[in-house]
Amino acid sequence: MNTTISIEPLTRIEGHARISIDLDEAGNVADSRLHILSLRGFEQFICGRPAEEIPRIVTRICGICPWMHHLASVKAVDACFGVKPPPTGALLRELCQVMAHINDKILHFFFLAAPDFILGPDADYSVRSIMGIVRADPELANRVAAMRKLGQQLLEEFAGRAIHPVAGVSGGFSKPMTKEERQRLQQGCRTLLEFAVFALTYGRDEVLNKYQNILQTLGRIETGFLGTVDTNGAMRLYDGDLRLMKADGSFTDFAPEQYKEHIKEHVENWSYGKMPWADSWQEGFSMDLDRPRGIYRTNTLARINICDHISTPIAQEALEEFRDLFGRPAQGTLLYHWARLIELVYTCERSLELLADDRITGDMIRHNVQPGAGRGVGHVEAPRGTLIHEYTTDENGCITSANMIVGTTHNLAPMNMSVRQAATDLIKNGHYDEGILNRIEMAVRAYDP
Amino acid sequence: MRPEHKPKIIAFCCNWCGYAAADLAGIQRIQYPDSLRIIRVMCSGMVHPEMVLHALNKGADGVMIIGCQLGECHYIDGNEKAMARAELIDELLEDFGFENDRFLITRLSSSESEQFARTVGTMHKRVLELGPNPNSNQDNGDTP
Amino acid sequence: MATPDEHNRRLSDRRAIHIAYAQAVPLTYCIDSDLCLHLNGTGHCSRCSDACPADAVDFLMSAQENTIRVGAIIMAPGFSPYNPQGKGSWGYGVLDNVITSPEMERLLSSCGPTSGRLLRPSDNRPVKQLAFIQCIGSRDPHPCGHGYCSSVCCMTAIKEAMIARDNDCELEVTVFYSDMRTHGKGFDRYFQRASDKQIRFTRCRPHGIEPAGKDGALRVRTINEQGRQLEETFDLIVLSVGLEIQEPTIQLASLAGIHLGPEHFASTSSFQPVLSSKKGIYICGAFSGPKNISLSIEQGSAAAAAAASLLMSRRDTKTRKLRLPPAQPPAAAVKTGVFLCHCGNNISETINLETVRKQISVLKSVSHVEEVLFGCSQDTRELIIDLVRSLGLNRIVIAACSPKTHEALFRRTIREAGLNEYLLEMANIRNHDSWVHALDPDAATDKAVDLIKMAVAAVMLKRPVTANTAAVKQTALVVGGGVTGMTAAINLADQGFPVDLVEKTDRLGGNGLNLHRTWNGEHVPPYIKKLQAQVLDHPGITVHFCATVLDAGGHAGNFHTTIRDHKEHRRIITHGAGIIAVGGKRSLPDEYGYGKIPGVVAAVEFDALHIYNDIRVSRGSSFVFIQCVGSRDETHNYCSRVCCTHSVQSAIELKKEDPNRQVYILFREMRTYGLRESLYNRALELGVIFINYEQFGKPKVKSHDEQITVEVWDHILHRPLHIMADMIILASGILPNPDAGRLASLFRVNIDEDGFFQEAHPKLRPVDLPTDGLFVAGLAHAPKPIEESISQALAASARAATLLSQKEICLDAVKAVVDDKHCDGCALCIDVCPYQAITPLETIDADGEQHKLVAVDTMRCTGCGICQGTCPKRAINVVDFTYEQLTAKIEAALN
Amino acid sequence: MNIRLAAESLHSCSGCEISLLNIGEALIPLLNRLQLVHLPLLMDHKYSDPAGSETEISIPKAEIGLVSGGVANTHQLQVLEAMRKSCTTLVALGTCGTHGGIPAMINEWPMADALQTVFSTVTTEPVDVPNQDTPPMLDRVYSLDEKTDVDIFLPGCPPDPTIIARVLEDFLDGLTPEPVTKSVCDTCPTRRTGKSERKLLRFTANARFDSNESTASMQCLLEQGFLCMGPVTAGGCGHQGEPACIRARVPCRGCYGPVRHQDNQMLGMLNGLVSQGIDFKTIIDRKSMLRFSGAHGRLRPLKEKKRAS
Repeated sequence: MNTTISIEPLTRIEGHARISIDLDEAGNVADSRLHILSLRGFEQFICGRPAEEIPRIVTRICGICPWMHHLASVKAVDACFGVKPPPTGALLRELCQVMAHINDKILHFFFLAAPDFILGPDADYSVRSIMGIVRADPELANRVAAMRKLGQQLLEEFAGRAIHPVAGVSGGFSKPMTKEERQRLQQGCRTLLEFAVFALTYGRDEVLNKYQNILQTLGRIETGFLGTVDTNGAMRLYDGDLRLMKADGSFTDFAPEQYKEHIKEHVENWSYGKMPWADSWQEGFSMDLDRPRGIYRTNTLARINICDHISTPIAQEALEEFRDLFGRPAQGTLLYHWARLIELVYTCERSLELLADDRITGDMIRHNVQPGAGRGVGHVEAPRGTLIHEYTTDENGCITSANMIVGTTHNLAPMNMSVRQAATDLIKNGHYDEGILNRIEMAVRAYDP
Repeated sequence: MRPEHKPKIIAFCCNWCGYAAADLAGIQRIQYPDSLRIIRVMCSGMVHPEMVLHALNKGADGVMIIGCQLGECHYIDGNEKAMARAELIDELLEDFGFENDRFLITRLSSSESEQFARTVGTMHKRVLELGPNPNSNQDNGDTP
Repeated sequence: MATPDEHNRRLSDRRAIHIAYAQAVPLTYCIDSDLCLHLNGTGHCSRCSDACPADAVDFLMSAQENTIRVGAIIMAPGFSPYNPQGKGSWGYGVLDNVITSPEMERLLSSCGPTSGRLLRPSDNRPVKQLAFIQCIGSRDPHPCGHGYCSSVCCMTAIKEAMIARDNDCELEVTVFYSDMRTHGKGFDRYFQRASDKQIRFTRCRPHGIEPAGKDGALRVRTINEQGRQLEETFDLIVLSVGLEIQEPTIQLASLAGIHLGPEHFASTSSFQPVLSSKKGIYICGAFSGPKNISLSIEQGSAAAAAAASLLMSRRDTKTRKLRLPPAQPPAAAVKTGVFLCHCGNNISETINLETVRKQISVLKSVSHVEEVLFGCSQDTRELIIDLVRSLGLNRIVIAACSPKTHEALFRRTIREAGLNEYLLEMANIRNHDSWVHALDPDAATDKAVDLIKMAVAAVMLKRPVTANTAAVKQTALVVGGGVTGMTAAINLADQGFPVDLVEKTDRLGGNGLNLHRTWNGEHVPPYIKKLQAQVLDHPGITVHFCATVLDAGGHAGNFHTTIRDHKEHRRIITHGAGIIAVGGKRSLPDEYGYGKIPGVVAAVEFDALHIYNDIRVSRGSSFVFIQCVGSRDETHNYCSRVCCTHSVQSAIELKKEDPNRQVYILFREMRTYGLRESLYNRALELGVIFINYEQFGKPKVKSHDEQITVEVWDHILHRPLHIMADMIILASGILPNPDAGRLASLFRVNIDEDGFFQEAHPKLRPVDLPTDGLFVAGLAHAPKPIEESISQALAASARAATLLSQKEICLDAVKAVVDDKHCDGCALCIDVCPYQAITPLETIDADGEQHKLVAVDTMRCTGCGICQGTCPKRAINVVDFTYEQLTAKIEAALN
Repeated sequence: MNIRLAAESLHSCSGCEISLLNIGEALIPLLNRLQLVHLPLLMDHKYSDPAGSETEISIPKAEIGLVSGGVANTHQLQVLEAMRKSCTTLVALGTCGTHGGIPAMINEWPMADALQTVFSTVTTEPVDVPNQDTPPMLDRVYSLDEKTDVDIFLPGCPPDPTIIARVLEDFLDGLTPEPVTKSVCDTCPTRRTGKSERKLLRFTANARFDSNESTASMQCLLEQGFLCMGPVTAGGCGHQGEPACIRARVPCRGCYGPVRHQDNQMLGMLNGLVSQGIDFKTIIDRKSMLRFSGAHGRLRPLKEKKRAS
């Protein structure tokens, strides 16, 4: 082994990571690693604190998807205290969650991922960014910026904050929705849906179709998938059962509370990121590209793959088209982007569906809760994957222990594999350039870590 | 050999009792340790706990608040507020890395000069036993 | 030369040159001429005058006779503690470990002979068993004692017992007493706290004290309530001695030509409690009967009020006003002048001022350092003025003595130099340094440098402050037209201050209308008639009948109170001061069959029946008084103070009318305090039967066929006693005015736990309310008899007159100031202000943005800084003590 | 000449960067006046040549540098030092940078204990803490000014987009931004009387308010008995209008850090409460008052003796 290629920082992703690729003497890939460089220790420092405060603390695990942590946490606290929110409270929580998905998907597709496609993987790094898009297609850039702002603003106006939210409270929601607020939100969500439909078409026709050559191949690995469905097998983001699907398409459904019976976390001593794997498959853990063991993926592609159908019409139509093209389960890593756009449509439709429910403006938004000893699991589908929080509390209702499996981490092992696959594929005989290294990053970026 | 530890104790003295008792101790020539630096306040209730912490952060080896006997406050219940705050300071000092023995609140009346001197003596001894303030001249988050 | 220290009750010694006691005014040394070798002629010593750098010792000074022409005299000669030496079988003066309560006071004092440790005088061993014996020289008509109750000894004993217990929680304390006379405001609660603290109260009177063995222990024999003989031993026994008037005072009275009553107390009328038998001579304090501190203070003010109304025409004829040059605005650059005072050699002997001078001179903001021999002498003050002017100094530090004694002087000095008086800071290098570190000059010098650096650091940050003045509206409002309100109104109006008197009903008189006689037999109704006429005829008094207070605002010197009168007219009255005299309310019994059994009546009703000679009274042969009805119970945890005397008085009348009548008084503690004790004694002589009951064993009243029976446990006979009664008189207590809470919140003052108005200080400011310019008197303050209400009314008007006699009042500039840049109206400071001087405020800034702030009412603010200690943003600061200045001092001290 | 901007995020959650993006359309003209030279969330500038032997972190020169997040490991410290070297004006963006933020809550535990806890949860395979190619953790989480000189402090979790925009605009216009001097209460519309409940409630039931009325008709949450950190927290959230959490009718938790940089939120708040007559011992988790400002030595591991009790 004579050379190690180090890509740092990994850019246009959330978080802090580095890729290192070892080349052998022939200049071919011998090994590669995706290092997660920081660790913050939430499992430790939420201990001892009153559980009802935790949903306001764990949001800081991720500033891009704070709503997901907020709601998974509030659900876990509800379970610890043995309370279920009233229907209005639950509707309000789900509305905020799906609206947060909308913002996230616009951000990811247009701000982080699109420069690679619109400006090309080989464009100079100084151009290959949202700034480049601003210059290349100012109208699009403006529209995207406006839609993101609209989404954030709608959430903020109703729920106080869009980033690091506070309105989800143990037992329900902190404020009711007035009729005027509902009207404003409906109007906004209609605009967003319009944009989502545009984005789906634009993404499919103008972006992804132009990269047919790599869509199915770059970073492609064969794995299982994890996501959430309702009892009818329809895609769910806020609640439902977990579905763990093997690469061959067979699956088992289980309640989120049973996650520990299915999932374990593997640790490599070169990364602070833990790697969840499917223990219940009883095949062990291996990131071998040819014979991966215990590896499954989450996030958009996973959810598109595991669900039987989507409950909203436009998204369902798009799902059918997707399946016709790529089958079920689809394994192409870049297909995450496509799946993301389908989900964008679903979340807009789902928002309108929730807003149409008259119970959403009800007065009964929160049950008073009695802090006490308990154990609770809370889960939601975050943009980056299935998010699980589990807490135990003492008789004061203070946290005694916590376990969290964060969306991105499910994909850490697959990402390592995709990096390996892409690198092996692209770097030959010691030849590589900036464009090639960016393509390797693209494989990671598809997962939106 | 370590140079001799010459401690400094900041004492916030209420104008009506602690300060007057210190004046009287002077008149009566009662001798007490020279570590004390008195800061006159109108009422022990005027002292913000942040000041106690600030003094310790700046290297004081001990901080005292001297207020009136209960029921004798010139301002109805300022000394009771000071007592409640003192309980807080007592509890928090360790949070911020100080031995809580470095702080003492005491109540006396303007005539209790001997008591005043005795209390100063007690505090002085305490501070000597504790040794120099470990955080003295150290950035303890007190300055940006 | 040493002699026993009188202040320490001779328990320690003092020198010929001494300070009388710690709180002496002036706090200066004096020479005991009996002890001084020079003055008593036994030697030629003059060491003190040789040593005094100020030449303050003048051996030629002698007593002088002066003639002072005055319009009125106030006599306050006080009392002496009863001396039990050689009297009774108490062994005082023989047994070392028997002491009096004033001696105990010194033993407990941290500046007393034992520095506050409770040691037996015989061998200085710590006391383990302590006893108090009450009523020594009081309530004991025995030839050596006094028949009256000294009124204060019960509380004194409890207080001393509490302090002793507080200092040593192992100490066993017993109090032997006959009746626990804790009838003052809040005293019963204090008594309960003492019981809670495991202080043992034993109701019995020991026969005497005898030594138990040779180690100084003392034995006391008692008979307990069950009639059993008991023996107990103690280390120390405190005799709770009473108050008495002694010979010099008697002579003074005869010189003044005023009449003394029984037991040599000055005789007064209940209606004019501070007037002596001679016009123009007023008396106050224990001279007219045993009293505690607060009553004495009240009477002091009352005597002043009475004298002031007499001298009204001469007001302000002897006052002069100080003229000062205008203060210059200070230049932008700080130029500090530091004056180092040698104080003769008081400072310079210990502190090396040369070293200090060098270290201070180099400080950046210091432009001049001057050493002076006596900072406070006239020539030095002129030097300061010169230097301020010639060098353009704009901050002054005086390193000398205490600001408590000299700040005012130096403020005036720099003010005379044309500098704002608040640009001054004193460094107390004498009291806090040279005098207390005399043995270590180096340390003292280092400390002096620190103290001056602290002062320099703080003075730099000072800005000129202008003390506000406020015009005083020289009129008063009196709320309540009872005896108290009328008395106050008349006195103020007599002093020349117009008064608006607000009365809730359509007639004047209040609760006084129900009274017939005072405790010493004076008829009340004619007096009330006289008061009514005086009020209605007085040109200075406007009475508002059927009027209620709706709103109140403003501050001392300028209040505006909205009232609604009987015609439903709203009126706003502006006034400089206010007296709250809304009185109380009699409690209606809800026990003992009251309202159900016809023969059970309340005291007030009985009085009426008695006066009109109702057949039930005139034909009655058995009367039972039940005390403490609606007093001293769970809901009314206080003594109503008047009912014991009242029942005893009624009982005496009944007995006098017909000695064959059976009259019983069922009581818990007999509280015929002070000179009223003579009534109790008279009742005993007349054969009134007193039976003690406890709160847990209340008497039971039953009625059967128009025959009423009272069942009560007899503690002496140990069996229930059944009394057939024709009438049962319930000594019902006094309740607070039900409107007190509402009024208190309108005037932004407080009511106490029992619903009476809370005075500013229970001992020292008994008629002041916490808000300047507002006062309280009479039953609104606490239950009390008529003469005490009148005293309080006069006291309140005296206090009000001190304010009203000024055209404008100068406000100290040391007040809380809100920093608009940092205050955001979070409101944390509002509730902590003891004077309710802070209110929320909304403002709109130049950009039209709304901001929340708080506002400080400078009239209410006393500058205590509790707000400053609360504000998390340092946005409220007391002038001269700002957070910034205090922090600068801390940093300078620690540099 | 364009003004160059570099940005880095260290021990943080990227919320500050999202807030930057939330400036919305107004961001585009702003970005046009700025030249981005390094901003890992949005652009692909790397620290060094991927194959080079150079391990030094190199960041292009910039007039203004935004750094979010505190410093928790050696790698972050290197990045911070590189930013300091390259940027004329260094801005601490967000409360993690100015006061440690939520991640500094870990400072209550020894770092080794915390790592152990993270790698021994129920689903984690029992292993040692990763130590190869992972930058070692420092002993605690530091704010930026504890490790280097910071020119402008811009607290907030995240800082409000309008504040970020204004600071950037001010910078472009050559102005020095004015520091915040008031707390959250300044713009809080709730009704305050100064009279509060003498106890503190946990937020296990909603505040009292009329849902059809604006927050201006709601009584101050602190006065309602809920711990609201508003009085000790720098203002500016909610676009400098109604505070964001109050809009959601929940009490402030102090995310902008103390009003004055060096103030202590826990001490200030507890003192305020104690002065109102509230027994501070009834507060179940007082250290939580420092949940956003645990750097600067404010939060530290409990002494053994204290922890035992």
